[in-house]
Amino acid sequence: MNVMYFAWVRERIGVPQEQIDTQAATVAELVQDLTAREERYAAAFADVSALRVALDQELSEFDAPLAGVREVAFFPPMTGG
Amino acid sequence: MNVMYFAWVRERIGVPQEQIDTQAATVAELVQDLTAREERYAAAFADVSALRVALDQELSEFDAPLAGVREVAFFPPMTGG
Amino acid sequence: MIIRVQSDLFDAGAELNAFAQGRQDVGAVVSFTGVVRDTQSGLKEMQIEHYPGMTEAAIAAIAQDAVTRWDLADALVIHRYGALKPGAPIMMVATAAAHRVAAFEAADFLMDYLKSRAPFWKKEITAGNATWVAAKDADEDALKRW
Amino acid sequence: MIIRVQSDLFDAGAELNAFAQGRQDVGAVVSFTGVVRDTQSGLKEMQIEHYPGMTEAAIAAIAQDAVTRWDLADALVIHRYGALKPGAPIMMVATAAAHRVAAFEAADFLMDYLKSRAPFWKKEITAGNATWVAAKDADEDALKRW
Repeated sequence: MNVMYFAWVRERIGVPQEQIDTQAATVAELVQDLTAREERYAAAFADVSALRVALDQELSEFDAPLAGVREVAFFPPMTGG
Repeated sequence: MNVMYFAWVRERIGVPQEQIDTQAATVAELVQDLTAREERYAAAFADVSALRVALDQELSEFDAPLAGVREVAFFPPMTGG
Repeated sequence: MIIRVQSDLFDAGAELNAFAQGRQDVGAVVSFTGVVRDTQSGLKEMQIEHYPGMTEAAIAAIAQDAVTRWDLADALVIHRYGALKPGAPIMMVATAAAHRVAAFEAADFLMDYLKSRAPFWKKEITAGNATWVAAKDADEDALKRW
Repeated sequence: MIIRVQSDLFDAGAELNAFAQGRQDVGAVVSFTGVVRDTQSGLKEMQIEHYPGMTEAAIAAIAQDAVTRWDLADALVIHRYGALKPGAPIMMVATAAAHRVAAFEAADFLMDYLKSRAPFWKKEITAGNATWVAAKDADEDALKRW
């Protein structure tokens, strides 16, 4: 699964995207999985209420299932315009 | 006193402006005075609720006094923009 | 503030650029352009009459009110009079402010007031008719928002 | 609908004219231009990051929503990314409709949604600092209006 990071999430994790092999069934489980791996993930995901997630480029929720999803993106609330 | 007419008020009265000699103390009295003079004024002022008045280029009311006023203008509600 | 009442055509894009140029204190610029709309009745032209002298004073008062109320960096109003063809620009408004809410609200306010408080009158000329455009209750009611 | 996501500078006035040109069914054109505002902290540049692919799709969905909801004749959204200097245009929105209320509301709606739902992130670079701009509660709350 391709996992992408933007803005300060990208800066804390240190890469803009990476391939992740995971058994996670939901976004929340993927966050737990990553957080358990390394401190930089734990730092990025310390407060998921400050984060947003997109599944295959559509805004989604942290309890959404990952079945069939090819691309997950994590980022802070958007500040366009 | 210079009296001006705009839009369909001007068309009914037939002139864009004229000098009027009047004893009228208020706008309403001026309207009565003009209405009594000729049918074209009566036609223009038949329904004053459909009209607006400006005194010296400021929107005003029909019960406003005319003392010191040099220019009175009658017109329908404005349709700018 | 820039206020112009003219019969000449204006270039909305060029006016917008000149208005917005070189302002580093501004984050938001809103413009409104009013265009002669071809109606189903086959409009040939729109004639706009105004009250010279009062027009400029009324627009200046409205614009100054907007600048003060929304703390605008600047405001622009251009309004044409005379005979205009369908598709031609009638008027434009522009507002510049630090933030978007002020720029939007002030432009909306300016339009509402110009519509009902600036001394312009529109007449629509079709093949068979010449009709003064009637003021709409909705336009008068819109003023109560502010 | 015209939707462009680009690093290149754009000319807001030229875009507005091209957008408004030759429409006789339209009486009202509203534009919004967002500009990099120089803050008191001495902004050196604004860096805008985005999510290629999702950005275009999200903007297209928002714009289509606006066109449908306000029966717009057309809508335009241009948004830049990359490093922008104070005074530079960041983005613009334009709406064209028969009447002014629809054009204003739709542009206001587009801005509110682009602000909080299009995947852009801003970072402000000053002499001593680099700070990600935080989303404002007021911006999220603004969406409840629609």
